[in-house]
Parts: sequence; structure tokens; C-alpha cells
Amino acid sequence: MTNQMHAPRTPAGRAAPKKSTRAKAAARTPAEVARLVGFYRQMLLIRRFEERTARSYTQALIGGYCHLNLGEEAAVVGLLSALSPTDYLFTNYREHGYAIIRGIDPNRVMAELYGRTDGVSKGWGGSMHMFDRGHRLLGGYGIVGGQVPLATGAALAIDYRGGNEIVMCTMGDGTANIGAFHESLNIAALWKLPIVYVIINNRLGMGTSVERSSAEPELFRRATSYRMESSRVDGLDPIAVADASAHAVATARDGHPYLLEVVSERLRGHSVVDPAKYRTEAEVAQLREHDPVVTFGARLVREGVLDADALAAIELEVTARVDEAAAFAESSPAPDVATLFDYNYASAVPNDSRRLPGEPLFEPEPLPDPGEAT
Amino acid sequence: MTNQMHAPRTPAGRAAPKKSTRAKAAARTPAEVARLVGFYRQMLLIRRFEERTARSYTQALIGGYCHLNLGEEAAVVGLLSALSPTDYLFTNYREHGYAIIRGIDPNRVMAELYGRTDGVSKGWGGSMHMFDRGHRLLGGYGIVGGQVPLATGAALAIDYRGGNEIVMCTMGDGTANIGAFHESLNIAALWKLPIVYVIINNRLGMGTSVERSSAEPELFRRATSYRMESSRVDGLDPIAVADASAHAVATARDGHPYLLEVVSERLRGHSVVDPAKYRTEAEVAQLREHDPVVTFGARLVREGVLDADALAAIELEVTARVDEAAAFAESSPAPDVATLFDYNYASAVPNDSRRLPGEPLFEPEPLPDPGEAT
Amino acid sequence: MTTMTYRQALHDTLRAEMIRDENVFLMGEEIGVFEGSYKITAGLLAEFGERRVRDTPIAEEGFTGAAIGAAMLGLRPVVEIMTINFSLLALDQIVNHAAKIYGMFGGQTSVPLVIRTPGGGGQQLGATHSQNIELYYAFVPGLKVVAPSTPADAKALLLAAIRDDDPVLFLENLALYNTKGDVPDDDTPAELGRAKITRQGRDLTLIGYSRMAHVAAQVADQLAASEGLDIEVVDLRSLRPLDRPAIIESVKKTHAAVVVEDDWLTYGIGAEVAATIADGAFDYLDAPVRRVAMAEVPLPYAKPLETAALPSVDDVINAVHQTLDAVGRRHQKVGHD
Amino acid sequence: MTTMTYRQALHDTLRAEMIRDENVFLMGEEIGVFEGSYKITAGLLAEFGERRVRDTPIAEEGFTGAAIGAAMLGLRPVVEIMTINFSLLALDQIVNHAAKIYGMFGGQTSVPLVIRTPGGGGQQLGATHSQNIELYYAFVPGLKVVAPSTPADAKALLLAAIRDDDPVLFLENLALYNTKGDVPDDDTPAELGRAKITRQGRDLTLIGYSRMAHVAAQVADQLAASEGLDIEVVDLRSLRPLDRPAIIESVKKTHAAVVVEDDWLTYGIGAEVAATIADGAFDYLDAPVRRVAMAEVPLPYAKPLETAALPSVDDVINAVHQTLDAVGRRHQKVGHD
Ligand SMILES: Cc1ncc(C[n+]2csc(CCOP(=O)(O)OP(=O)(O)O)c2C)c(N)n1
Ligand SMILES: Cc1ncc(C[n+]2csc(CCOP(=O)(O)OP(=O)(O)O)c2C)c(N)n1
Ligand SMILES: [Mg+2]
Ligand SMILES: [Mg+2]
Repeated sequence: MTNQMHAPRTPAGRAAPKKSTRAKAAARTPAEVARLVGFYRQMLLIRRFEERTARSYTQALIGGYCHLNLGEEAAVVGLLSALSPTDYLFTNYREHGYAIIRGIDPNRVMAELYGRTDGVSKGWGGSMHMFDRGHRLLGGYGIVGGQVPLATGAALAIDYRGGNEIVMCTMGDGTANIGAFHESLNIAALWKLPIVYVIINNRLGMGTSVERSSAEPELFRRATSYRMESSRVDGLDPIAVADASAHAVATARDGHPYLLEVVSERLRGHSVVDPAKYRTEAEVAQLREHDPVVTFGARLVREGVLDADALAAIELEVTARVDEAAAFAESSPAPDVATLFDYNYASAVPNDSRRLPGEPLFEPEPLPDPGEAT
Repeated sequence: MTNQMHAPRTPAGRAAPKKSTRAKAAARTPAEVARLVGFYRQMLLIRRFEERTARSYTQALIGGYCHLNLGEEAAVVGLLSALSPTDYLFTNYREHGYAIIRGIDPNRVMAELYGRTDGVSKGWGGSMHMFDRGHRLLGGYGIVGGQVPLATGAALAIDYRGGNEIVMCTMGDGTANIGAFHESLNIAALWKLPIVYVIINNRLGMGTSVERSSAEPELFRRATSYRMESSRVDGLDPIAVADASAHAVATARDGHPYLLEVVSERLRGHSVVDPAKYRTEAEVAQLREHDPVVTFGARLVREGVLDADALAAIELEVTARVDEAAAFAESSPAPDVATLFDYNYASAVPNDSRRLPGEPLFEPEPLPDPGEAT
Repeated sequence: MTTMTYRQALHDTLRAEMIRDENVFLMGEEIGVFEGSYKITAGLLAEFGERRVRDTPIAEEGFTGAAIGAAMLGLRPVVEIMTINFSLLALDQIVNHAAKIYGMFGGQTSVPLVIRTPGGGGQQLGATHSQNIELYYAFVPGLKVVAPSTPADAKALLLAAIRDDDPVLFLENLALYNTKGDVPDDDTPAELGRAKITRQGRDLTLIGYSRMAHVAAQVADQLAASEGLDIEVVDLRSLRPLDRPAIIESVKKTHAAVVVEDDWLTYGIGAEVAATIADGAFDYLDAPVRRVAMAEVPLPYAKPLETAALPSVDDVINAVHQTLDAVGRRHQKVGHD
Repeated sequence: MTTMTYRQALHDTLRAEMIRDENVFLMGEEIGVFEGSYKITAGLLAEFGERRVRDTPIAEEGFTGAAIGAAMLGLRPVVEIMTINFSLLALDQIVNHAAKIYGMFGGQTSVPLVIRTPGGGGQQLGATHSQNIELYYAFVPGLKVVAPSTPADAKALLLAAIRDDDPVLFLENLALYNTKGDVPDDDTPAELGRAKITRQGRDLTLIGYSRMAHVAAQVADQLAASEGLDIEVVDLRSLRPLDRPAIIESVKKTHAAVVVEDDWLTYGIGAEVAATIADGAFDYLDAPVRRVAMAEVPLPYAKPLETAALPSVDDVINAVHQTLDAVGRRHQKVGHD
């Protein structure tokens, strides 16, 4: 059992950007090239999708709270690259990118944001609650930490049945301070469940820095409380994340839960409406400099994997994809009010209440005859 | 910061009995002797008090759940020896011994068990809920882990006011798995609160062994998740516990929270009514052999601190004290039903409900005149 | 038919369902080695092993949430929460997750979960261990809540709960575990969502659930014997959904009702029952619906205080008398009947 | 008198109380650097520093419990729980500890704590973020629960809550933060436990609290203008204790009532209000008490579904009309009036 850092520490508590050894190799097989280009395309897809989401939100086409994966593209893409289609994914309210990269049609993800019937959750969930049984995305969840016990239970079910799948459960750095995190990791370690817990450490929970919320800001170290293996990786480098994820997933498939900390960035505010005034200009400038999509693209150009034309072609392709998603979402019908009670229960039950707010509990009846009534 | 063991580990996960270096010294000052004899007298007082409690429970003089400190006498006495009278103590439902050793009149502790007006909590709390503002015992609590956030908040209040007191918060080994433990230790470490968390590891939560409930059964190691200092000590040796407690208390007084694990025994079942059938005869025999009261008494005799007469005298004195407590409790009046609503609120509020179950919400009134009524 | 205790009925049903369906398994604190705090699961660890009878750490939120997650993958966990008081620690998982997952994700996954937990009071367990907070579950769309009062119902409702595809809060009662009754030998599940008229009558409707359904029956028997009163007793059995038609039909016949509950009166379960009657049987009711409930205090430990705070048979009898008096006063005044 | 928003009234009152009493301090997630999720605490960190404005980790149970412990030592913490939905995670500390400590220990220590938290719905926040679960607190002896609907009440009730020696759940509402009203300049606290008749009338009593008190007032104004109806409006303001006398007095005058709430109907706050009226004003009521409440579903995200599930002004108007019709039908039949 080891608890190790995959990247050097900096005083700020996050790993310094680091080039993966694999990426540095000069000669690449076509498969390697395809993988790198695939990573880039996926990262850019998240980027453009989320930018489009922000715009639609500002246009009031999307409601509620809306949290974006901007800055976390490398983390999302690297993490999911290690999953098999039969593995399960639980995540939080910041999950649009996960849904798309998991393979769900972006049209359906955008339709969910627009609250339409073609949405992944049929318009019932919205931005925070994407779910797709087929792709084994078992939910975005809006309650901080709420997904962690659920994911643990999914791993228990796999173990119970003797299956070979694993569960990946992502969460933010702020989530490591809530009781459910502790209870769940202990249970998983005690029962040797096939699960990878991932902390996306973007160094902020809303406006609170990890140092101001976690007494041990190197969050992967919390695994020692449960004799669980853990490590930390640079979340701006999709290849490093993919490698770390592969190791964590293999460990879990072997029946040992794993805690992986991915040190990442949040490029904008906590949600679309947060101007993030608590950040200094210098911080914002640094964020831009580290932008994982830009730096990874530049690196692929530098290393000869892509040229400017190829970059532009991907840009066009991705933008078209996102435009299509928005158009699809806009044309998808909103749910009919007649369906309001469709999901009260999975198995019907007598006396279930299906009353609209304006309806009486009891329909007026003829008045009883006083003589007979009493 | 260190996380250390004060005693060697055994496979069973608890420290092997160890003679403290101080106790081994041949020549002792009168103060040292008095301290040792004091420890013994206190330990025996807990022992006889709890035995008496068990008897009274069996006689139905005590109701509810009833958990005893039998086997934990050295832990209780050693821990509390390091507290100043102005320090605060929070504990759980297994707290009779803590109440007595904190200095509360055993008469009032027994009266609480009997549910009488002279009880520490005036009969409102019972076995699990001893509270005494004057002695700064801020409660026995029946919800596992419930006391941990409260104690943390008391430490926050001390810190807020710039006081020099500290808080000691005891709990069982099973309690280290509940969310409140995690949330509280993180907050205390983050805010540098003057608090000592104590885990009394009697190796069982009801019938579940620490190995079957905690993935890291060396519970003091959980402090590393919060960069908190911690250690483990042999809880059958009051002197070792006293020393460890003194260190922990000093650390807390210095503004650094501390986690102390005290490896102890539970001589009987979880509560008075539990026959503890899940224990083997061999385990029970071993428990008897390690009995901290017997072994500490024998050691004091062996080391010439006490002789058989002195032992007998202490026995007599303690037994008389406990008899007095039981007599006092029995003669103390039960609370009057008229006082049922006395503690609804600390500040009176209009429209507070003070209705007994048989009373109507509205007293019958003369019927209105139909003509006027409608 | 076999006569057995409520405890035995629960035990035997759990065992039978585990034999019948491999997907059914048990989780909870102290249900295995310790054989259950109230011994409902005695012997099951030995028979089924650790895979199917799981002792959990003390982590109500964690293990209840894990059971929900396991149910999402199609297992049928039966969780024991030692007493309903401790379920407060798992409430986020139950209310924000178990109850929401089916609807919030557009019906994509169900949560076939049972949470068994006893309520109670009257055992001198003090304020934090004597609460009746089934209201917290009965209030929540997406949950089903049942509260059997007899060994036969314990069996039939537990069968239904385990076989149901939704999360079911199954409310037991410390004071009922040792009560006895006849239990049918076949395994026909009850229908969730239905109350039961356990005694027919014309003079007044007494409504209760769980232990209070017993108290109601006892009062009805006693008043029949002593005064020849003909009281109808409704055992709610299901708190969510609430069987409004059964309640209303009874009160339309009797014209008077008393609700017996051992939670707190204000906002308690009885508030909805009383409001329902006052609405649905408005023109039939000859006196206000009386509620007999616990005094609104944190339940004290001392026996005399505890006894005073909890509803007794005598309290219910008084309420029945006063309600019938009130009916009489109105009949006199209005002059009909 | 100054005209200001509900948000401003809360902010200014917190600030004034912190200046007045060194023991008052604030705790909660994102109340400092982020200035509050809903900006109630904007500027207070800068003014008072980290000692008195404490950003907490995301640990509702831990920090709420810590506030309770601090209150036991005599401080007066004002906790912000970001929305009432997240308070489920702290429920054990609030219900089993804050509410019990005074009574369970025989009155030895009080818990002068305020928990501020907004409820709401109608913001497309989905099932887990749109609940109105004030019931969970209103049900519990030992707690006091208030729910101001206007900036003036926000101030007066917050003053009272902070100065009170008991734990007070102070219910705010997302949809009210930007509403405006006149606020007295002096700092006279309200009396906890009292409802307010915000509009006098003789035809029917409309009862609401928090946002629904506004809806009630709006309906009353609208129906006065359009149909000359004379509706009395009761703003409950305090959910625990519930001001039964004020409610009953009003209904004895108007003979009809409609309760407006935005929690779920079955077992909701309105159940107790309706049951109370049906009991205390039994002989005065000319029609069943109607409850207008949220549809009993986990609130969906999609706007048309959300809108359909939440009570609207039109729903209330319909209920008023139907209730007055029902009164009329009965008057015709019985023949008096
Ligand atoms: C139990 C709970 N408390 C508070 C919130 C409000 N909230 C939503 S997101 C968030 C910050 C979470 O931070 P982190 O875990 O780091 O995730 P990130 O948003 O950075 O991805 C908070 C406090 C919530 N949704 N649930
Ligand atoms: C939240 C909660 N869950 C369960 C219980 C029931 N319970 C009471 S004591 C106990 C075991 C506690 O074990 P430990 O912390 O080791 O303390 P010990 O009893 O050994 O002193 C349990 C499960 C409870 N009181 N509270
Ligand atoms: Mg974060
Ligand atoms: Mg223990």
C-alpha cells in the first residue's frame, strides 16, 4: 500500500504542471497519436460545450444553478479514459463534461439543460442531475457529498454479485470535509469494494480555498485513515491523469478501493452567475496561463502531433457539434404538465396524491340530509 | 507534530500492559504515594459504584439503557487527573465514572440514575445524560458522536474569548467511524482549538470489534488526516494514562488540538442487560486477568505503596460511600408531574403548548347562537 | 395460522425472503454478531453468512446511503436503523436521495430499499431516544411509510415492502416486539397504502397506528364492555400514502372521531388525519376531532414525568367521553337526531 | 422608517447586533470571502474580521454542532445554512442536541443559537434544492421557529431571535430577498410566538407565512378590487409556537378559511393549521378549510412542470371562490343567515 504524490508539491498545495514521460517521447505509434488527438478533441468539446452553456444560461434558456467544467477538461478526459463501458460513474452537480465524455449524446445533455423531454433525465433533473442508465452514468448530485455513499453502495452491489465492474466516484475538494466522505471511505476499505474515489481539487469550494477548509490540504493523504491506497496527480495534463486513473481503476478492479486526488483549476466562478470577485487579477492571469486546453493544444503542436490546420479543423468540428446540440435542445419539446405525477413511484400504490395545488382534496358532494346525517 | 505510540502494539490492536517507568521507581515522595493511592481509591470507587448500579438496575430501581465503566477505571481516572477544575468535559452515555471522578457528589450521580430530583440532571437525563454546570461536566450524550461537534464548539467559545481552559471530549472506538468525528476534528485543527479528543478504545462497539468496524484499527492514526498530533496509550495503567493525558492537555492548552487513543477493556456486556454471548470464555478469562483495578491494587502492594490492611480500609471506605449514595438516591423524591413543562424553554414564549395527553386543545365553550354564528 | 410474537413474525419473514430472493440482504449496526439490538435478526448471520448479513460501522448516513446505491443496481437491501432517533443522521440520504432518485432522473432507476426501524417511548430512554418522528418520512413524496401493529401485519407488510420497487420506511415499535398474535402461514403480501378497519362500530371512530392502534382497540373493547359503546377502530397501517377514503368512510358513518398518536401533537401525524376528516367529512362530523398525543416536551427520564407525558388508555377514554359529550351537546342544541 | 429590501434588513440587523453584543458572531459556508451565497453577509468579514465572521468547511453537522456547543458556553452564534435542504445534514445536531439540551439536563444550560436558512422553490433548482421542510423544525419542542415575510418582520424577528435564550430556526425565503418594504429605524424586537393580522376582513380568513403570506395579501387585494371581497389575512410569522388564539379568533369572525403553504400538502404545516381551525372554530366554520399547497412530487427542473407543481395566485383565488361557494351552498341548505 502506498500513498504517493505523482507530482511535486508547490506551496499553493497543487502539483506543478509536469510533462508526462509518455508525451515527451519523440516517435509515436498511430494509436498513440490518435489517443492524444482524441484527448484534445474531447477537451475542446467540453470547453465549447460549457461556453455555449454559459451563453444559453445568460439568455435564460437554462435555469437553476449551473456549474461548468471549464478548467477541468484534462481531468475529466483523463479520468474517464480508464473506464470500461460497463463501469459505473457517480459524480456531482459539475458534470456536463462527464456526461458528454462518457459517451452520452451532447444533444441530450444540452436538452437536459434546457429542461426538455429529450434531455438525459427527461427534463426532470437539469444541470445538476444528469443520469443515463445506458451509459452507466448514475447521476450528478446536487447535495455536496451525497453521491459518495451511493457510489459506495453501487460498488457493494458489484462485489455482492461477483462482477468485474468498478465504480468511479468524483467529488470536489470541499467535499472531503463532509461526514459522508469519511463514513464511505471507511466502509469501502473495510469491505474491500471496487471503487475509485476521485477528488477534483480545483482548490476552491465556491469561494473558500482548500487551505481554509481542510486542515490537511493534501487531500489524498486522508486515505491513510482507512489504510487505503492513494495518490495525487496534475490535473492539467490529460495524459498524467489518464495514467493515474488507469492505475487507480486497476487497483479497484483488484478489490482495493483507491483515492485519487486530481489537482485542477476552475477557470471561472463557482457557477455561471458568480463573478468570482474574491480572486485577484494575478490569480486570474495565472489561470489563463495554465489553461489546460490551450496548453495541451500548444504542446501537441510543439510536439508535432497536430498542426494549425488540424487544430482549426477540430475547432470547426467541435463548434458544429455544440451548435447542433443547442439547436436540438431548443427544438425539443418541454415536458407536458400531464406528466407531472408520472414518476411519483416505480410501483403504483393506492391513495397516492396526484393533486395539483389548486385542486381540493375532496370534491364537493351533495350536502347530506341533516336528519340522516346525525 | 508527531503521531506516536506510547505503548508497543500487539496483533489484537491494543497496547500490551506496560509498567510505567515512574511507578517502578523504588523511592517515592509522599506526594507521589498519595497520588498513587488516590488513583487506586478513585478506581475502586468507580468499580463499586458501577457494581452497585448494575444491582440497582436489576432491581428495577434504574430504568432505560445503562452502560458501565467497568474495565475503564484506569482510563477515566488517568484522563481526568490532567484537567483543571475550569476545564470542560464532554462525554458519552458511559459516563457515571467520569461524573464521580470529576468531583460530583456520588449521591447526586446515583440519584440521577434513580430519576430523582436530587440527581445531577434533576432526573430528566438518566444514566446517559449526566450534566453538571458547576463541575463543568457538559454532558453525557446518548447519540453516538453527538458530543463531538458540541465539544468542538465549546473549545471555539474558549478560543473566541481568549480563555486558558481546554475541553476534553471522550468517545468510544466505534464513534471514530461516524461523520461528526471527521467534521469536528477537521474544524478543530483548522481553527487551532484547545481540545483533546479521547478515544476510549475498549475494542468493541456493542458487539462489533474495532477490526470489523474501522479499516484502520489504530485509531489514533486518523489524526494525520487533519495534521493533528496524536498518540495511543495503555488504558489499563492509570499512570501511563495520566502522563499521556497531561501531554495532550498541555498541547491543547497551547492551542493545538490533540487526539489521544486509550486502549482499554469493557469487562461486561455493552449495557447491563447484555450477556455478551459473542465473547469466548478465553476472552473473558483474559479480561479478568487484566482487570485494571485488581492489577493496579496488586502492583501497589507489590511495590510497597499499600498493604493488605490499607487495601481493606479503602474497600470499606468506598463501599460505605456507595451505600450512602444508594440510600440517598432511594430517599430523594421523584419529580412532580407539575414540573413537566418547566424546561420547555429557557425564555418564556407565548402560545407554548403545555397540554397533557388527555387534555383538549380547546376547552369546550358554549355553543354559538346559529343565527349569530353564520 | 400460527401464534407468534411480532418479533418472530419479522424474523421469520426476513429469513423467508432471503431464501426466496438472493438479491435480498441485510445491513445495519449489530445485526450479525450481536444478533440485533432487539434480536430481530438472531441466527441469520449464522445461517446466511457475512455477505448477506452485514454488520456495519456506526455510520448511519454512510451505510444507509450505501444501501440506496446498492438498490439502484437492483439489489434489495433491508436496512435496520437501530431506533428511529438515529435515522436523523441518515436523513439526507433518505430524503434527498432515496426519495428523489426515481423522479429526479426521470424514472430511470428505482430504489427497492426497505429501512426497518423501531420507534417507541415509555422505556425511560430519555429525550433523544424516545422520539416518534415517522412524520419526517410520511411527509416526503417518493417514500412509502408503513407501520404495522400486529404480528400478522408485520409479516404481510414486510413482504410487501421487500417486494416493492420503491424505498419503504418500515416502522416498528419497541413496545410491540413481544406482543403476540395469529399469523397466516402463507406468504401473501399486504397492499401498501391501505388502512384497515380492525373493529366495526357506529358511535365513534378511533384512529391509530403502530402501538396506538392497540391502545385504540383496547379502549374500544373496554368501553364496549363497560358502557356498551360501539366504537369503530381504524388502524392506519400506511402513513404514506395515507388512506383517506377509508378514514372518511368510517367517520361518515360514526360522525365523530378521536385520533391517537404517540408523537407530539402540534404538526404530528394526527394533524393530517384530523384535517383530512374535518375536510372530507365536514358535513357529517358532530364534534371536533380530538387528538390524544404526547405532551410537547423532550421526554424526561424520570418515570412519573415520562408516564405523564405519554398518552394512556385513560387519556383516550376521557377523550372519547368528552367527544361523545360534545356530540350530545350539539344534538341537544340543534335539536335533530 | 426606511424602505429597504428583505436582504438589506437582514444584513443591517446582523451588523447592528454584532456591534451591540460582542458575543454575537456568524458562522456558515461562504459567508465571509464569498460574502454569502445570497449576499446577506456582504461586507461583514471586512468589517468584523475572521474571528466574528467564520467561513466553515462544508460540514453542516460539524459546524452547526460547534455553534450549539459555543452557545452552551454563552456565546450567541448566528449560523447560516445555505438553504434549508442542506439542514438535513445537521438535523441530528439540531433536533437531538440543540432542542434537547435545555430540558434533558434539567434546565442547567440554555442554547442561545440562531440558525438562519432560506427555503424556497420556483427557481428551477430541482428536487433536492427546492424543498420546504420547516415542518421538521416546527414539530420539535425545544425549538422556536419563525418565518418573516416582510423586511420589517425580518428585522424585528431577527432581533428577537438573536436576543432569545433558546435555539431559533429563522426561516428566510429565496424569493423574498429582493422584496422591499418599510422598516422602522428603532430596534424593537418582535415577540416570538405571535401571528399578525396583516389585513382585516369579514368574508374569509387567508392564512400564510413567509412568501405565502405575500401571496395571501396579493389575493386579498386583488379580490377586494375585482369583487369587493373583504378578506382577512393572517401571517403566521411563528411556526413554533403556533399562535392558535390569533387563528381561531379570526375564523370565528369570518367563518371560512384557506391556508396557503408552499410545502407538500399531506402532513405539511397547513395540516396543523387546518386541524386547529376545525377544532377551535368547529361551530363557526361554514365550509371545510381549504389548503393550497405544493403538488406532492419531487419538484422537477423543467419550468412548466415546476410552475404546475407550485401554488399560484390563481390557485388561491380558485380556492377562495370554491370555499365561498361551499359556504353559500350550506347557507342555502340550512336556510339561516
Ligand atoms: C450539503 C451541501 N452543502 C452546501 C452546498 C452548497 N454548495 C454547492 S457546491 C459547494 C462547493 C463545493 O466545493 P467542491 O467540493 O470543492 O466542488 P467544486 O464546486 O469546486 O467542484 C457548496 C458549498 C450543497 N450543495 N450541499
Ligand atoms: C447515532 C447512533 N447510532 C447508534 C447508536 C446505538 N449505540 C449506542 S452505543 C453504541 C456502540 C458505541 O461503541 P463505542 O463508540 O465503541 O463506545 P462504547 O459503547 O464501547 O463505550 C451504539 C451502536 C446510538 N446511540 N447512536
Ligand atoms: Mg472545488
Ligand atoms: Mg467501544
